[in-house]
Amino acid sequence: MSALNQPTALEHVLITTKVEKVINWARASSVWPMTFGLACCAIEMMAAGASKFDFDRFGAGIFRATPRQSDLMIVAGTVTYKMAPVIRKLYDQMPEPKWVIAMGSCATAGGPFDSYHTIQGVDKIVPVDVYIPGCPPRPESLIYGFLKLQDKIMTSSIADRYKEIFEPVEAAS
Amino acid sequence: MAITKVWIEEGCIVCNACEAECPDVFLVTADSCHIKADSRVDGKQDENLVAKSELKADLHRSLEDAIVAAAAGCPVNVIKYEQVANAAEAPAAPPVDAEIDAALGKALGAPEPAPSAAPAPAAAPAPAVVAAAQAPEAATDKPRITKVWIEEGCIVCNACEADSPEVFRVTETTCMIKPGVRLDGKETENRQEKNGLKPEDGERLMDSIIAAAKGCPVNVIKYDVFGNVPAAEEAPAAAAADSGPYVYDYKAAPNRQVAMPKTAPLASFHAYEAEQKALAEADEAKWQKQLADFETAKAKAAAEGKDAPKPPVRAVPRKDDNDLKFPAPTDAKDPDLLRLHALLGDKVSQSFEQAGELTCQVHPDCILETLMLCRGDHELNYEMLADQTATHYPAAEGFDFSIVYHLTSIARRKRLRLRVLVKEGQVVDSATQVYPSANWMEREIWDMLGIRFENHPDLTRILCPEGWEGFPLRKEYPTLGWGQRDIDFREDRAGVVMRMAMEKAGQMGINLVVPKAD
Amino acid sequence: MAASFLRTLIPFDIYGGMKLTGKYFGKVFIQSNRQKKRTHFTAEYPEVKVKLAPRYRGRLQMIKDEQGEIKCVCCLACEKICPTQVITIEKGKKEGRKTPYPTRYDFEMERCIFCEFCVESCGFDSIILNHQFELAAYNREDFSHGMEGGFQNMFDVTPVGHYSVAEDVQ
Amino acid sequence: MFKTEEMEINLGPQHPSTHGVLRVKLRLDGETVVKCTPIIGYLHRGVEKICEDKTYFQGQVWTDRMDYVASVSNNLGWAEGVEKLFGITVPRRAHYIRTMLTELNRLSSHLLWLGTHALDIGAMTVFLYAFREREQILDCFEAFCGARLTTTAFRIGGLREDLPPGFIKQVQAFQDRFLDCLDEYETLLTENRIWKKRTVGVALLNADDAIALGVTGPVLRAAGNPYDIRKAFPYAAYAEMQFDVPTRTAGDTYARYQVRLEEMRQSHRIIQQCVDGLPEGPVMAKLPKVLKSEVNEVYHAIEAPKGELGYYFVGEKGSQNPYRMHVRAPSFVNLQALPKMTEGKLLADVIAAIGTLDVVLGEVDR
Repeated sequence: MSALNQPTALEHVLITTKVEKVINWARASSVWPMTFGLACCAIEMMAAGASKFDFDRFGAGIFRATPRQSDLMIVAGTVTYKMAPVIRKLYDQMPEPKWVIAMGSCATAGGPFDSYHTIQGVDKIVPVDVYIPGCPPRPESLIYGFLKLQDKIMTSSIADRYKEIFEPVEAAS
Repeated sequence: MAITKVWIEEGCIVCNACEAECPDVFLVTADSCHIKADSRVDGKQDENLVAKSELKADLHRSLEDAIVAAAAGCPVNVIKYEQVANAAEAPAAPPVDAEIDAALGKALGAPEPAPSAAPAPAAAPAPAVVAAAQAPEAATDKPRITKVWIEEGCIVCNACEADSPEVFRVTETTCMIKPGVRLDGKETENRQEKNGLKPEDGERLMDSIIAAAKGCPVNVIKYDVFGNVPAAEEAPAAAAADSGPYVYDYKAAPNRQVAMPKTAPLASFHAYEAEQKALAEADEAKWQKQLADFETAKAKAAAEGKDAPKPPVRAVPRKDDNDLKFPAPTDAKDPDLLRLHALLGDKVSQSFEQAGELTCQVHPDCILETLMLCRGDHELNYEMLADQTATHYPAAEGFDFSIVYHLTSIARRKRLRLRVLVKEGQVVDSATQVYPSANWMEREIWDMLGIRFENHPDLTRILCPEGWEGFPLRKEYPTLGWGQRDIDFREDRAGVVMRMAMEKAGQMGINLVVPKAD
Repeated sequence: MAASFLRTLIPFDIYGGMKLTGKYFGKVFIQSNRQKKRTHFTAEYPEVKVKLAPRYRGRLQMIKDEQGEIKCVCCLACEKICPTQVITIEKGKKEGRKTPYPTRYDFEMERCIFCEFCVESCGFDSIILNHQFELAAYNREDFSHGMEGGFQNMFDVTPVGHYSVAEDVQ
Repeated sequence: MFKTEEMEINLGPQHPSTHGVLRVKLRLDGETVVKCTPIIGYLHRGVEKICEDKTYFQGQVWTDRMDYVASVSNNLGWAEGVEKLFGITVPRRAHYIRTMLTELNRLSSHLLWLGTHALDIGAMTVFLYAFREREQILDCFEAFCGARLTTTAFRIGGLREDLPPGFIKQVQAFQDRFLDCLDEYETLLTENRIWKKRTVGVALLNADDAIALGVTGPVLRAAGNPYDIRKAFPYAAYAEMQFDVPTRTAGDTYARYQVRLEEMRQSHRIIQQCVDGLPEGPVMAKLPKVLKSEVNEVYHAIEAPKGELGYYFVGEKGSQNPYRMHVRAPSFVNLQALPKMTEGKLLADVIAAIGTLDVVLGEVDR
C-alpha cells in the first residue's frame, strides 16, 4: 500500500470518492443476469443460482426473464446458426450498460462442435467481456468469472464507454 | 543369431517396460535397472554398464526374443545388446521362408537399394520366384518405395498405424510391417532382413509411408525410394495462405474437401457368406501352393542328394487373446422373419439375423404394405415405430440411400429392422399413415439427407432453418459446412455503433465529420 | 364429500410445507447459534477454498521430472486422440537429450473439453489435468499461448488469471 | 354472438419455461390453444456428422453433450452399442458399476426435472431442495470420473478405472438420507392444492396415442403401459436387479409426477442392490489396441430417464470410425406429442405440458 492511499485525517470522518466510483459500485453489486440457457452450461448456471452456490450473494441472483430488465447476458451454451440472430436481437434489446459473459467452451470458441451449424464463438455476434473456459465450467468457475466481471465494472469509467462509441467515428473521419 | 551380451547405458528412466517384457533378465529397482545376477556369467547384479558381461549360454536362445523386445520397448533406447550370428544355429526360420529370403536377397540385391534389378525372375530357380514374378510392372519408372523397415527404438505409439494402416501394424510390444505388402509375406519389424515391398503397394502407399516416417516420434521408420519423390505438400498450403481473405468456396478450400467413401458398408448375409467363401478358397489355394512347392523342393533335394526339407505346416488361424468376437450374420430362422417372407413372397430381397437383431430388406415400392402388415398382422403386431433413419452410400451400385425402420413390439418384446434401398430422387411412401411417430423422423431424414416422402403431412426442414443449402448428412457434405456458419455480426455492430454515435453527437451539438465514400 | 370440504377449509398442505421450511430454518439458526458451528448448506466459495475430488479434471499441465527436464517425448499420442484437436506439438532436438524434445506444445484451452483422453493416452505420464478451475480471462487470445507464455504457463499450477480471488480475500 | 379473432404468439426460443431453446408457435383463441407447432433446431450442432469423423473411442465425448442432464445414460448407450457392434464381452463388475452410476444419473435427472417443473408451475421451494440432493449426486460423479455434468464415464469394454476409495461410502451416505428427502418433496407437492389444480387432468395423453406417437418413458408409463426397456430388453446388470415398474392409468401431468417419484424410489432400490452385491474382478475387457469394425449395423436402446434412447451404428470394414451414427433421442420423439396434449386446452397448460414431457433440447436437436 502506497502512502498516497493512506487515509488522511479528514477521511476518518468523511468518505471521499468520485461519482463515477459510486456509480460503478452500484452497478457492480447489482448485476441482474438474463435467464438465457442454451445448452449444458445452463444447467451449471442453474446450479450456481440454486441452494449450494447461491449467486445471490454477489447481487446477481435475480435472473430476469426479459432482456429489458437485465444488465448481464450469460451466454451459457452452444450458439448455432439458427439461434444467432435471436441472440443479437436480445442483446440489442438490453439497456446500457450491458455486459456479456461467454460461459463454456462452446460460447467461447465453438467447443467440441466444430461443425456446419455451430457458430465458432459468441464473440462473432456480441462483444464479450469475460470468457470462462470449461465444458461446462463448475459453478465456482462461473462465480470466479463473475467476480472478474465485477472487477472490470469497478475499474471502468464512463469516459471509456463514450470513447468506445466515438473512436470508430474518429478513426473513420 | 544369439545374444551374447546385454547392457544398459546411462539414461534409464526406470519405466518398468523392460521388466514387463523380460523379467528373467531385467530387474527394475527404485532408481535404476539391473541385469539379474542369475543370468550373468560373472554373477553380479548391476546395470552391467562397463563390464558388458556376458550372458549365460543357456539363455541365448530362450530369451533372445524377449531381450530384443525389451530393447525395442525401452522408451529412451538405453538397452543395448550384442548379437552374434551363429552359422550352426542359423535355420530358425521355416525353410520355405529362408529360401524366399535368399532368392529375394539375390533378386533385389540386398545390400544396397537397386530396384532396377528387381525383375530378374530367371536368375532365381527357387519356388519363391513366383512371388517376385507376380509383379511384372515393377519395371515401370514410377517413383515408389522399395523397402521399408523399422529400426530399433520403437516406442509403440501407434503413430505409424494411424498414418498408414495398410503397411504398419502396432502390436503390444513393437511395430510390424504387414505381410500383405511385403514380398516375403512375413510379419516382422523387417529390421535385419530389410525385405522389399511389393512394387504396386510401394507405389500406391508411398505418400502414407513417407507421412508415417515423418510422423514417427523417434524416427525409426526408414525406407528406400526409387525414383523422384514428389514435392512436399507445403507449397499448396502456403499458396492458400497467401490467397487473401477467406472465401466460401468449399470446393477450392483444401480443408473442406471430403474424402468420399469407397465401399458401401451394408450388412448383408449374402455378402458375408460370399466373403467367407472367398477367404476359405484363397486359404485353401495358398495351402495347395505351399504343398506343391514342398513337393518340388523335395524332388529337387532328392535329385541333388541333400536332406529332404521339412514338410510345411498348415498355418493355424491366430488365436484372439481378447474379449472381442464379431457377431456374424446368420440365416433367418426367427418366426417373424419367416412369416414376413411367407406373406410378402419375393418382395423381400433378403432377411437375416445379426447380433441378435432381425433385419428384413424389402422392395421400396411395398414398404407401406410391409409396415401395415407389421402393424396389423396379429402374429407380428409391431405397435411402435421406435426409430426411422437413413444412410447415404455414394459408393454403392444400384442404390444411393438405405432407409431403416426400427419397429418394436411392446407386447411381444421384440424388435425388427426393416430396410429399403432407394435411389437418388426416388420418392418413398411415408410411414406416417401407419405410424404417426414417423412424422418428425421423416422430416429429419428430408432435412439431413434429402429423401422425399410421399403423402407426408408437412415435409419441411426441421433442424436446419428453411433455405439451408445442402443436406448435411450426405457424405459429400463437409463437416465444416459450406460456409454458412461463418456469419459475423461484428461488422454490422460497427455500423450500429456508428449510427448511434452520430445521433448522440447530434444531440450534444457536436458536429462530426461524415465519412466520405472515397 | 365432507372430508374434501374439510380439506378445503383447513389448509393441511400449507401447514405441512410451512413445517418443513420451519424445520430447516430452525436447524440452521438455532443449531448454529447454540453449537457455534456452521450447519448451512451453501458453499462460501471465494472465501473458503473448494474441496475437489482427487480425480477432478481441470487444466492441462505438463510435468517435469526431478532434473527439471520436460517428460514429454513427442509421441503425439495426445494430439491424435484429442477429440477436439486442441493440442499441437512440434518436435525438436535438444543438446544432451536422446529423446525428441517438444519445441512447441500448444494447448488451446478455449476449445478444450477436459475429457482427460490425452492423459489416458500418454505412456510417459508427462501430462496431467490439474485441479485448477479458475480460468476466466478477459481476452480469448489469452487461452492459447505457448508452453511458457506470459499469461498461460503449461508448467505452473498458479492460476491463469492475474490474480486469484481466493488469495485476495485471504 | 361475439366476433372473435385468432391470435398467433411465440413461446421462445428464449423463454424461461421452455427448458432450453424450444420455440412453440401457438395459435390462440382467447386463452385456448387452437394450434400448437413446436419449432426445433435452435441447438442443432451436427453431432451425428461429427461422430462420423471420430473414432468409436472419441465419439463418447459428444454423447455427453446431447442429453446433458443424463450424460451417464448417454455414455452407457454409446458404449453398449459399440460393444454390440464388435461383440465385446464386458466384465460383470463393470456392468454393476455402470448400472449404479446410470441409476444415480436417473435420480439426478429426475431431481432436475422435479425442481424446474415445479418452478415453472410456481413452486419455488422444491427447486432449492431438489438441487441440494442433486449436488450430492454430482459430487459422486466427480469422485468417480472427475467431472460433474459431462462425465465421459465409461470406456468401450468397461471402465477406465475402478471405483475410487471411499466411493461406496459416499454413495451409501446419499442412499441413507435420500428417501427422507423424497418424503420432503412429497410433503411440499403431493397434497398441495395449487399443485393439484395445475396438474390433475392437465396435458392428457392416453396409452394408444402415446404408442402411436412413439412416446416412451415415464410419459407412456403414466398412461398405463408398463413398457420399460430395463425389463423388456434387459441390458447392463438389470437382469439381476429386483425392481418394479411403476405405472398409473390417468395419463395426466399428476400421474407422470407420481410415476417419476416412484421411479426414484425404485432407482434407490437398484443402487442399494448394486452397492450390496458389487462383485469383485476386473473392470475392463481385454481388447486390441485399435478397434476396427466389420460390416454390421446395430441398434441398441436403453432406458434413459426420458425414455427409449437408441443408438444406431453402421460399421465399415476396417474403419475405426462409425460410417453412420444415429441417435434415437427420447425427447425428440416425445416432443411430437406436445400438440396432441395441448390443443384445445388453455395457454397455461402448455407450460405444464412442456415441463411434464421433460425435454432436453440438446437431445432433441443433437
